[in-house]
Amino acid sequence: MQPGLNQILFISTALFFIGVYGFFTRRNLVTILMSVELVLNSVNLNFIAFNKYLWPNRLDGVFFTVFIIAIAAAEAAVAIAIIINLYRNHQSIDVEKAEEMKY
Amino acid sequence: MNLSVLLLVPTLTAIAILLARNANQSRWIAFAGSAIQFGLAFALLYAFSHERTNGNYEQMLFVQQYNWFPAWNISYHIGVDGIAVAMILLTAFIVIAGVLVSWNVIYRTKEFYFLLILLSAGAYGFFLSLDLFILFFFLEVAVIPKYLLIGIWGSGKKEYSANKLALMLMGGSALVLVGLLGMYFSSGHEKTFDVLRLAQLHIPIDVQRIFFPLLFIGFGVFTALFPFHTWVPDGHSSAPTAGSMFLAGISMKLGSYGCLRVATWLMPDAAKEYAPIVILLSAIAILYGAFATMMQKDLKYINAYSSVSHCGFILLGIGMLTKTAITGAVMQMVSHGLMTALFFAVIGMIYERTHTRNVSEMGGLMKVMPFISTIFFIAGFCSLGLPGFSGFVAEMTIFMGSWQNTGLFYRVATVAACMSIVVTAVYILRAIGQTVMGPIKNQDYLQLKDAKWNEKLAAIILILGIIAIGVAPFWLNDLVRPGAEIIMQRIVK
Amino acid sequence: MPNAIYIALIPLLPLAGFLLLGLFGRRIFKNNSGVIGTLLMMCATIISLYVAYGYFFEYGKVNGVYQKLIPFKYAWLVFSKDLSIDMGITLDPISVMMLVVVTFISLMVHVFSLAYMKGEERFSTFYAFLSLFTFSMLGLVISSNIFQIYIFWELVGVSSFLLIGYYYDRPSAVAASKKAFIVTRFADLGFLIGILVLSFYSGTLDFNELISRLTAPGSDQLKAAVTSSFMGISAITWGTFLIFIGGAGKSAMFPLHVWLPDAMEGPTPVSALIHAATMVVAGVYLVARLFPVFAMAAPDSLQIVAYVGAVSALLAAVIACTQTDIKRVLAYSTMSQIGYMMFALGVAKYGGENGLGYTASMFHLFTHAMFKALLFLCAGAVIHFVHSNEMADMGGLRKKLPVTHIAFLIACLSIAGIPPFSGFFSKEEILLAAWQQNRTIYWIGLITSGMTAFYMFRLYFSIFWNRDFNDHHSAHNHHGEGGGLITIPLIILAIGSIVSGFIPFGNFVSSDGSRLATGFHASFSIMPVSIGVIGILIAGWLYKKQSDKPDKISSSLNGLYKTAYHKFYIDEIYLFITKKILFNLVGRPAAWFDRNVVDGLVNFTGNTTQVISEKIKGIQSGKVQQYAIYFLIGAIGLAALIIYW
Amino acid sequence: MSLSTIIFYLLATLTLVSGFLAVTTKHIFRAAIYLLFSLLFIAGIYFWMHYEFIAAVQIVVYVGGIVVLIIFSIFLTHQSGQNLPKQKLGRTIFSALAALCGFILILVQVYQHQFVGTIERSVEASISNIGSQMLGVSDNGYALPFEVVSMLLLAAMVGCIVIALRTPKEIKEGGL
Amino acid sequence: MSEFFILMKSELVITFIIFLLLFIKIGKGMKNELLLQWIQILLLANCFVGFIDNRDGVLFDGMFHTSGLIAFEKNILSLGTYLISLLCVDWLKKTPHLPEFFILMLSALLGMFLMISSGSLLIFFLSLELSTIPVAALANFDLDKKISSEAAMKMILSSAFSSGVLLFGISLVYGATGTIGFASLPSHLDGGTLQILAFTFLFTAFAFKLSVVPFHLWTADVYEGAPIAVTSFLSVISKGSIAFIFISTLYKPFQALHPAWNNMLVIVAICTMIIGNLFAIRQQNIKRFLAFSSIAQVGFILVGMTANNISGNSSVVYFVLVYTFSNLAAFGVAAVISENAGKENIDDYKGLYQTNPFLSWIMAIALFSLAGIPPTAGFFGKLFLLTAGASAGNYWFIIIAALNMIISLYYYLRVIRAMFMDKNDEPIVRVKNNPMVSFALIICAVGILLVGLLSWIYEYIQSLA
Repeated sequence: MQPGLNQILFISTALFFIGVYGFFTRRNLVTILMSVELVLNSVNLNFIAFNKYLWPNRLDGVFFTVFIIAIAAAEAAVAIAIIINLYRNHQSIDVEKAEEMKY
Repeated sequence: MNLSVLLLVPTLTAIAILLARNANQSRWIAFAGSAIQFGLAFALLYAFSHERTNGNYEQMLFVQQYNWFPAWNISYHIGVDGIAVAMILLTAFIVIAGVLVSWNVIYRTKEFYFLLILLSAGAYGFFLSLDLFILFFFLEVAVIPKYLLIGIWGSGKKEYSANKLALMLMGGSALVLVGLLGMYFSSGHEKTFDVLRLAQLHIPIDVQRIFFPLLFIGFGVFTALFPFHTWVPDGHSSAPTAGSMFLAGISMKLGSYGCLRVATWLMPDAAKEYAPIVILLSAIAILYGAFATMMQKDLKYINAYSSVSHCGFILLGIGMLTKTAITGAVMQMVSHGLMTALFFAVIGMIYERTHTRNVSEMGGLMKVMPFISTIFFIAGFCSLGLPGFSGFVAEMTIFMGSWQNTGLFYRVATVAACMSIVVTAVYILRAIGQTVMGPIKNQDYLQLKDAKWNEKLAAIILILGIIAIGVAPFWLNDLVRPGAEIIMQRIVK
Repeated sequence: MPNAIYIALIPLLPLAGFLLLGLFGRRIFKNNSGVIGTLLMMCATIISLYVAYGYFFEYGKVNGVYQKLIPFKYAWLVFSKDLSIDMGITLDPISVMMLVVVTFISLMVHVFSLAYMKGEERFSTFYAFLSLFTFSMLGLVISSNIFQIYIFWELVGVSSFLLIGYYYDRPSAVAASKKAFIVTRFADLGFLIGILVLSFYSGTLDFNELISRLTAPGSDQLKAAVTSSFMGISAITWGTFLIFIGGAGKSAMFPLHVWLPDAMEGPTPVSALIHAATMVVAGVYLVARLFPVFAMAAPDSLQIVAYVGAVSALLAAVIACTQTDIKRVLAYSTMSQIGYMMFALGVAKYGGENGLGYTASMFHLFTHAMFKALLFLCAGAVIHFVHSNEMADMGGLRKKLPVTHIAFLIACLSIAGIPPFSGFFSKEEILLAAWQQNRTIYWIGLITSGMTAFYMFRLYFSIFWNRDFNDHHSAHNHHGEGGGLITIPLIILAIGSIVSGFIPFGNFVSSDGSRLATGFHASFSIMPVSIGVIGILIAGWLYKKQSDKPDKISSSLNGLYKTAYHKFYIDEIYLFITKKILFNLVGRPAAWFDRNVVDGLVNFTGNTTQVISEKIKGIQSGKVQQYAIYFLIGAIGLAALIIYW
Repeated sequence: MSLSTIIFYLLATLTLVSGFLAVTTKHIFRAAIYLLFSLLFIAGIYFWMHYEFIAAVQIVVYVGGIVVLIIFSIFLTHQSGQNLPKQKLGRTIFSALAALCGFILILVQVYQHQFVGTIERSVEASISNIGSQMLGVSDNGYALPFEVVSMLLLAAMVGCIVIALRTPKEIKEGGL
Repeated sequence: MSEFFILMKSELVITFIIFLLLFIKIGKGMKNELLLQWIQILLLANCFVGFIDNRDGVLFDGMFHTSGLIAFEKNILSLGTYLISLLCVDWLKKTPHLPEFFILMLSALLGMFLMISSGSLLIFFLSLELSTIPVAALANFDLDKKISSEAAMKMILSSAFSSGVLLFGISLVYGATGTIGFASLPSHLDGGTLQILAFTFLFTAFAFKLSVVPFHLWTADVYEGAPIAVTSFLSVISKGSIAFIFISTLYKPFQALHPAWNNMLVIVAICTMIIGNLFAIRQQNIKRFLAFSSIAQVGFILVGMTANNISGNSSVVYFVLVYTFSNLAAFGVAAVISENAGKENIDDYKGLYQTNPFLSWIMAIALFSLAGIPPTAGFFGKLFLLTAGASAGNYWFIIIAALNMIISLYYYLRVIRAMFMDKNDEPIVRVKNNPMVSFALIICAVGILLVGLLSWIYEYIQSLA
């Protein structure tokens, strides 16, 4: 089977939900962050694929990907800063333990 | 006459009370404000009759209209017909009496009077408005002051009662709101909240069928329509004296006025269709309220339940859809307002002295407080529909009007309503007999003092109102009947 | 035509008295209140006598028929073009007669009370109430509109309530006043619905119009009223019957009579005025006022009137024989006599000779007012002297109270139907009317007449003979008979009781207004008079001297006596119905239902909201991953819902 | 089946497998490494699609930046040697189900959809093209997003500094 | 070029202030109080700038566009930010990172401005992130408080997840239409199921930021944990901006999907009102309470959005204006009390009226406005939303909304009751009035009372929309 849009979309969707699954099940905050990266990468893949196979007349997808990567970096930086601070306050980065506020 | 003055005076009074420096000042400001308003109400009555006798037969007089929210076709549109004049008079009577009986409130006096006057401003606005939006606006203005009056100055399980009252009334107004919106959007392509305009339109019957019940039940909650009346006993019994007076005397009338002016007038076809249900519910309310009253021991509960019964008469009159019955309903609004205010006032006076409202603990108060006891008698007699007092006139008008409807169902309902005059006599006489008559049960009561000047004045004002209607009902009749006629014109058509 | 202002003054003077005394009596007039009230009453009496003279002898009669004059009418409350409550004045023979009776008796009572009520704490209040009552009663009798009569009817009821409850600190008085009001109110319910029915079919509330429309043969209104029926009975019969219920309530007819004996808790002058002479005959008056309708359109109702009257007459007489409280005996005798009036109306027909019962009834009303007021005032004098209502505390008072004694005797002879006292004439006419129309009722009337004579003389002998008066019962009764204010009314009334019988009543009052010749039928009178005499003799035999004969007889009639003594347990039946059924089976469930079901529903709604709120709090678990899961489920669910729905 | 196809499927498989391992492995360092690989394989897919610039950015930013940051944070926060705490089974199953449902829904929708592409001439994603568009303000210019991102990075930097680098006094009070 | 400055004036002013603060921070620094005063003056200036020469225009190839309405919306946000800087003055004075605080907050505000003005999905996404990530950092500004960092963590992770979903949606939109510009989207949308799916994912991002059930779960925790200044910023400014862009996105680019999003709005609006209310009933912490109440408020905004006409748009903008005043007043009082007495529980408010009548009245007015009681502006706001919603003909939907007002009244009254009715032996001590706070509270109160009664404000919005 000639690889094309459908195959890439399958990969990206699968990767998206792998990331989502990781986000749901991981208890370590850093690993949750990793899952988020997977999710964002799947989206990047989507954009590139669409750009290549459907809309090569403009570079919208490519630019979107570039900016997403930048945002991912910024988000990761802030998230890690927050995680580190949380670790200082809680002495743990288990997400299940950060549930002081509820109901 | 410029009707906006009637809105302006209470508003300014309220603001002035807020600016008052001490409790005594706020008392006098409130009194002055309500006295001015009292005078204005009579001026309105005079001006209105003057116009009418000079041959001005417009539906509404002294109309003022300014665009407010042109985008929604909302305008500040006020005007009065005879019914509204009657209701404004009623409000003026009760407000001044309420201010007077509250003279002894010492806890947060300023706030108390502020809320009282604010509530009255809402009521005046409601009766004046000819635009459904501002009508709804004023209806809601009047809700929260009640809540605070009960919650802060009330007695007994006041917080529960206040909550219940506010929530149930809010629920009622929520239904009213939907009904109003329904009318608004079915008023053709121009979309109007204007009552007079809507009264000329023909809203499709399917639409009426949906929105009439919403409006009627919504307003019905305010006026203690069975089975949405449960806020009445709790609310009335927990409220401070003036609060109860306002609640029963004015607030419940907002609902019945709405039922008449908005629901029935603007949706006549549905009113006709739903009339049997309205009649059934109100007949139940009349008898059921009366029987439930018989078993009460707390004076305020007695009057509250009797209010359920009496307001049933109002709704019965509206439901019967004859000119006379509707006239009677309006008369009953006025009459019940005055009477029940007087009743609550006197209950308040008694409670203030004896510190109990339980009838079985009292007895023989006539001996120590002849004035208060006499008021109690008068209020009771008015309640049980004695000629010479307003209740009789109103009830008889309703009966006469109701009897015009042939058909077994209507007849049975009317007879059932008539039967309540006996039950009413039973519980009123029971209450009177146990409290003011009989031997004195508690020797401490021998020290009690009779009414003070403010209480006397309040009672006399209300009694004068009651007797003015009871002895000379023709002026009220002449005032109200043309209004009822206008409403009936649409129903007959 | 008479001057309306004069006539209007008759009720308005007492009203002025009420307002004056009610508002300022306690402060300003104090002990002068009585005098003021009496003077006003005297003016009213004079005017009414003047009016009566004018009506009967000057302008009332046109072509030999007494006209119904309406000198004044004001639309008080307009329902529609035809239907309106008017305040008006009607002058016709019966209203004029009633004006005279009411003002006259009221005046007597006013005078009597000056002495009797002296020193009471609420002296001015008493006169205020008395004036109020007189006003209401006068308003009632001159009513030109059926609703007007209802209005005054109610006012009469309330003044009766106020006066019975005059001694408000006595629980028994409070209970009695309540009972009187509620029972009559219950009857008024019938009256009210009756008014609604009649006004609906006749299309008017005006008496004249109403009567003419409902009696004119072939009128549309009459046709409608006769043809439309409910439960197989025509509307007109229903209407008149319901109105009669109202009348029966006020007039204490069986079974609505229970309030009357208890009403004796009021001061004795009040009993004389209200519960003997005036208010209780309002029912009779009402039926008489609507008599053409009863007679011509609803003969069935008239039958009921007749039988209710007869039964009440007999029943009350039986009970009266057993009572020991003198005022109660008088109360039952009142009920019995009103029963006479009622059945007299019931057996009458409209017009001519057949209308004899009507005339007789009115005649008896007139004479009864005189002698019954006299009886009560005498009883008042006795009670004033003895400070007790019980026969057992009395006896041998003829020496102590000579005037009272004679007056009482005259009244007793009168009520017993002994010629030539007034009661004889009126009662003869009644029995004659009954004899002509309905034999059953005639026999009942006859028996009752004998019993009347018996129990009245039982009373008379027990009070004034029987045994010597024992002063020790009450040490402080040294005030004798009480002076002129007490005796003068007695004397005047005694004279009235004698002479009123000689008035040729048929000349003035008849069912159709024209003259009715009422002859003296000596042969017919033998039977009633002799029965009366027999009754008197038995009473004298039993009670003139103290003996154990009465006890023996009563114990031999054990069951019957006991039942009669307990007033046939009618009070108990009422108590059962009100306490057990109305309170326990209707009121209590209604109150319970309200607190638990209706209110419960509201609270349930509130609580359910709270409970749900508590139940779903787990959604907000504080775990960020769960939030994300809900997020995803929400997103997917929403998309699936929109796409696949 | 050409080499290109084989390479694609290989890259795809490796991406998914290492991605899956990255979210399931018990050891946190391994997770980071698997993530690294997954990102690298994605860069490979970009290469395969001839988007060399994006592939380069992917490698530079992700591999050189984010993954390093993550490993750095692991060092800062992780008590080394411990396995990751296990998630409750119920949560795992539930999450898997939810993810699966979403996966199926999207896949079904995507495959049902008839994608219609453009027929216009394609623009090459060369560095010069990208560069000129990136700073252009007129047609097809991306200057504004560029500025926005730079503001974002500035703000993120400020935020990180405040949060992560406490003053000595704060650290003393706060621990670490 | 001058048009560029005029059209982007608000953004430029904000950027200018950010850089100014950055220089101050890098340089010597200033004392907090003085700096705060300068910042307040600058923010006030920013508010005024917003009124100068508002015109319609498009920049950057359609990526940025502005109009009178958008300028007005930005003014609302500027005003809100200014009020926050006044209301939270007690807390701000104490924070050791004042310049950074404002750098982050203004960055977020800049993001919001750009978001409202955005003309393409790319710029929308970027500005959305710009308005989120700094706020997440801000949420952590009570550095030593556990709950503060917990709140920040929840926020950043949730928003990361949400942006993942959003991006996936955008990518599908891009794939299905080939465009990310708002102007060209309508011509490419045909209501296919993939488009609906993609749009749903887009929708969730709005819903997430707007705290719509079931995407709202982060809200309460973050509101509770974050410093009050941040909470009020989140609940008022952030929500307002999202509401603005949400409605304009729905009404313009995605108009073709109207049947789909209308149903979505109805579903989530009902859920939002009910769940928000049910949770608000049982809250003890005032911030958490306001969080849930604001969730319920959002439900009403959604009701107004279903109108799909001009009055829908204007009533939403109007409501946000009203809501800004009301909620800021409530948060302002909460901030004062939290800062001075350290108490945040509703039970602590018992007997507040005895000691602090001014604060109690302000709170009462604010809550009445939130509950929609006349004559406060909240009444008009809610009524117009419902009226707009009713214009679509969904009366049962309006009934549900109206009945929800009862529940909301119940819990607002709870606070009123605590302040005015309940007895308390140890009420919160008398708080000394900071003139700046009082000034801001009075502005809010005046706003609450007058915005409704002065109808020209609504008319003005309507004329812009």
